[in-house]
Amino acid sequence: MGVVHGQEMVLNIGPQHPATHGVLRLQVKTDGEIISEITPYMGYLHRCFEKHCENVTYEQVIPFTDRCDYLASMTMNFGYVVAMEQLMEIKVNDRVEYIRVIMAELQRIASHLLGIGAFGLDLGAFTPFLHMLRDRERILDIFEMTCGARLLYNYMWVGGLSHDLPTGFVEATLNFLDYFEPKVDEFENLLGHNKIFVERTADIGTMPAEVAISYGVTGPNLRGSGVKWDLRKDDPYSIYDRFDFNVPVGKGMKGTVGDCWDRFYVRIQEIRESVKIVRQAIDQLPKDGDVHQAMPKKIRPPKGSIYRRTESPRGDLGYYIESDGSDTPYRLKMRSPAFTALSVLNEIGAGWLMSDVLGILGSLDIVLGEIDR
Amino acid sequence: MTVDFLFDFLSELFADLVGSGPVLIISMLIPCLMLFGFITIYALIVIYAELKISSFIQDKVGPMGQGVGLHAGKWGLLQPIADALKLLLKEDIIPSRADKPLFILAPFMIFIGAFISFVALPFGESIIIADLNIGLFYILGVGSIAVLSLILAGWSSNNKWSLYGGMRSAAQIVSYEIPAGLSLIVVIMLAGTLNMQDIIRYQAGGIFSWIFFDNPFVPIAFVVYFISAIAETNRTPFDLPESESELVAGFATEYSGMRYAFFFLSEYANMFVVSAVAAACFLGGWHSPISGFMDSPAWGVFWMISKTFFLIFIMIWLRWTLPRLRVDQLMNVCWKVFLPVALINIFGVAIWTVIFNQ
Amino acid sequence: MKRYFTDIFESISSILGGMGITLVHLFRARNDNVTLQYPEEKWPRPERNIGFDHSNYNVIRSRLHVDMDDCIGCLKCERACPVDCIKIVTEKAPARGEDIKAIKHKGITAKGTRKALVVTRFDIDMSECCYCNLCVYPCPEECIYMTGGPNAKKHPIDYEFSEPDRSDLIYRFAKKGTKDGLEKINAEQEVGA
Amino acid sequence: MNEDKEKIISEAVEKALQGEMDAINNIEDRVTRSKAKAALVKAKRAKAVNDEDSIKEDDTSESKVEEKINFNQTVCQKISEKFPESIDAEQNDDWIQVKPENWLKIAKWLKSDEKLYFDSLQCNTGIDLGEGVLESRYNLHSMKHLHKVEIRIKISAEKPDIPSVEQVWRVADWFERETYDMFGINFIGHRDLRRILLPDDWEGWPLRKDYEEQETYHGIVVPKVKEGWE
Repeated sequence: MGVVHGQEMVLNIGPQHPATHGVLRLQVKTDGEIISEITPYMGYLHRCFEKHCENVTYEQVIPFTDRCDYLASMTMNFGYVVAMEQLMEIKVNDRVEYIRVIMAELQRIASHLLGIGAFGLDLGAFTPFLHMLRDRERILDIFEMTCGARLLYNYMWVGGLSHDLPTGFVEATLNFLDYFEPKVDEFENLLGHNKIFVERTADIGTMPAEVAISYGVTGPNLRGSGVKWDLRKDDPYSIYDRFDFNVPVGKGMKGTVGDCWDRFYVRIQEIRESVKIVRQAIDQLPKDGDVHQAMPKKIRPPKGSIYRRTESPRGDLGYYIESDGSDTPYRLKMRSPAFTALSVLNEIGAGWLMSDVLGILGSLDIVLGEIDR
Repeated sequence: MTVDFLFDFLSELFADLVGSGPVLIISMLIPCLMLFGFITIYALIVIYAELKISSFIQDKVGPMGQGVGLHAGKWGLLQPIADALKLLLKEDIIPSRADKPLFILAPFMIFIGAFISFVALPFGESIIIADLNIGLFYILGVGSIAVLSLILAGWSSNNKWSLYGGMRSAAQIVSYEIPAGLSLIVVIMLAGTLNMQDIIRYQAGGIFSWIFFDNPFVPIAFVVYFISAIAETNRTPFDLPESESELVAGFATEYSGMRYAFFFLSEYANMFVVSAVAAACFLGGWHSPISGFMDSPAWGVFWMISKTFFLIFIMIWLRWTLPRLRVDQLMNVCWKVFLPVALINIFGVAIWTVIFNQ
Repeated sequence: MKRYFTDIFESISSILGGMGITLVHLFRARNDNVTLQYPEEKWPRPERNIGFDHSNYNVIRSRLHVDMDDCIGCLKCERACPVDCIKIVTEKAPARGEDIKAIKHKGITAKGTRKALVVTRFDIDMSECCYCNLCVYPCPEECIYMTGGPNAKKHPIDYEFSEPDRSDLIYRFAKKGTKDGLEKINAEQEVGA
Repeated sequence: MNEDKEKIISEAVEKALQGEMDAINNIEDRVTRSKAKAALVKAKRAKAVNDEDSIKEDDTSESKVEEKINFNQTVCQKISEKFPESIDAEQNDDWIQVKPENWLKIAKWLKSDEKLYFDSLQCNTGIDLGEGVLESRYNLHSMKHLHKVEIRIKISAEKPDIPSVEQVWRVADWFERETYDMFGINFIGHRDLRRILLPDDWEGWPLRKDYEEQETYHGIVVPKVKEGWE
């Protein structure tokens, strides 16, 4: 921390703190309320994901990818599975692709709901958090219906899915979407346009576009700064090119481009886009097609390496898989979007007040499981 | 129920037996014990109300007494009692490096601050413990003891978070007393006295004779008073001293068990005091809205309590809707918005009464 | 100066708007409610507000259960488990496919395969199990499964199996006394032969 | 007031499209400059999209793979002309093997060169290739031209030194700290090189193939002990 001036106080926003979204220690130099320097300390939730992956076979890696970003584990599976299928040149049939897109987009809605809710909670608004959890509960019911689990699914396998959709899935999802659509506008009015919320988030923690790109920030945080970069459109994978949805970008409606409010509003619009995608995917869902059809009996990818990125709710989720021909990965590196989002905290957070720094941390929407792996 | 009424009554019975000293003590002790009983019952009711209202607002159902064996009673009615018992039985930890005497003193001081301001609250025609002729001034003066105890709690627990909480609460409560006081001056200008009972008697007659409807400036004064009263009791959107998501629990971080219960209890007691003052000064105290209907002294208590509970409901309702203000915005709102509005209000009421010389 | 008044007006209108929304929720708390009154309403969720019947789940995640009569000791589930929480020890059966009354060993499984091995130890450490369901797929006899859901007929759902002591969470499915019973039989055979 | 701001932005973007970037850089007000930058990125992408449409007639998949290969070769030739003997092993189509010596200069050039403009380092992976050879792989990507390349640097395990590119891409700061934490590759010139995920006083580099975990850490037994199981 270097030398501490007379009136400055070193404060540990410690591993056990209500606003750190997990186990993260922010060592902070404050002078009264104004925070001059933030040094994040991580590693409290390090479970040696990459070392584990070197000792388990390719099918057994999937439950581990679930546990990295436990709020969006469907998209974590999706990223790993897309990377593996590109490495092994497997082509899955359309039904599997559509089910995967439906599941990934529902998971994006659920993860954004919790991200926005926790952001509101950091600023003191309790009720929106619980309203959003109530709607997230409905999405978890839909996941539970298909793969039995509510948080860590192990549903998408290399070459297909573990289970086909149960009867009544399409009606349940359509009921949910019809019920959910008006609720998003309610969130926007209850939280988004509330003057105190705007006062607490507009013009705070602004992240200019070059800083975001140079710090490798991706996802809603980058789009909040005005850069139109969404992997589903710019580096398309799976069948995202069959759906028309637009990529919301921060326009600085309530302050400058790239402030906390923009990141919040980009996430709200992304929820609406995901709802549109799920609707289109459901009515184009092919009835026939076996979900186990393209699954190899024994997964032995050819020797070689691949780096594949997919769009997780927090940004570019990259898998670097190096295989040496055997059935266990030689090296598996997961590029975590929240890891780079946290690295920008000191750059955009220094100089603000204590309550703002926690607001900025909330607006970056980080998950410590993914950062510490 | 004033102290002197009780004193005369008792001195007739026992005058010959014992000197007038003990009788005076007894006649003071009995209302205080009754007051203490009232506060505990009120606290249980308002904790239950906050529990249920917040759950319904958040689309939850709150404790419903499900489960076997010892549970929270039908519709969760036993939950407040369970909370109180838990706080009583919980171990009282005093941090080793804390400033022990101050640490122990702080919760009592905040409770005393809240408790003694009940004395001047008018509950009914003659139901008031001490009918002081400077009632309103006394309540405002006593209300500021809470500031001292919050700073004391913040400083003595020797913890950075509570230091933050203590400093923030000092700045907040002291600066919000000014707009509260200024907006009460409007009431004093109209009623002409500081005595709480006379202020209420001034508002006799139906709903339109209340001070609230006296002239167009008073509703603004009511809103300013009500919001700064919320700030004084550290309720959202001004609950910065013990904001959960930033300062862990602000000044109350190191407190547990019975001491924490005192902070909790005094926050609710303060809430009752400020809404009772608002009800008495602006909403006609124990007068019923329709002059003839249910206006007897007994019913007066009902009107007074129901108006106060209505204002408490609004405070609870606000708490579960709004996010929290930042410290500098808090100060900004107080000094740049409430103060000018309160001053203009006084000016406006003065001109209005001169022109229409009621 | 204008901004000062717009600020005040905006804050009043947005606060009143927000309070309006919460008031509506205050009186309609029941119908959007998702909380589960635990002991009365148990998971899997009653179809109160999701609109599907949980008996037509096609998979469920709860405690693992093994029907020992069908287990042929092929160790496929032990290899499939990512966290190695299954431990199986098998012995060669004296005669292929015959029942052995002494240790209640059934020779033929429900699917009609004749067993060549006697499973003397089949332990699953439920405190380590990560509920990923990977062990259920490779089993040829479908004897290892998660209780409830689609296989509720075989075994009702059971997820309330918490224990004060961690080692009590190790479920031993092998029948009592198989190990020493088998040794006694082998010993008799040597004596006999 | 913001009509003329729109005007400044639009003609700055026109000038920048013809290639001279300082039209945007000399807008002094920070907000309009970042808006201009965003508009430029959008304009570039729009231009890039309609370029692709023009060449979309031939089937994309086949041309994409072959276009990726010769793109790799072009980048490799550019590097070898600029920095004579920095290309390490033989040339192949997936990645570019670079010698560690002047990697920092190559990185700066890759970022600043107009046609390449690799402005974002996507991912840095450390890997232990066995027999004491470590490798650090960089996946670079250009937000402007939407092309990407993978650069690998081989080093020996005894002297694992690679110049740090932390000044070039700020994201490399934490990526390199993690690779150091897991593989022990020390990045020369890194301003704050210490362990990021593991406790600071942890011995050994976990992801190396020859790593055995230490017995106790501050008195806590590290390997897993489970009674009643074996």
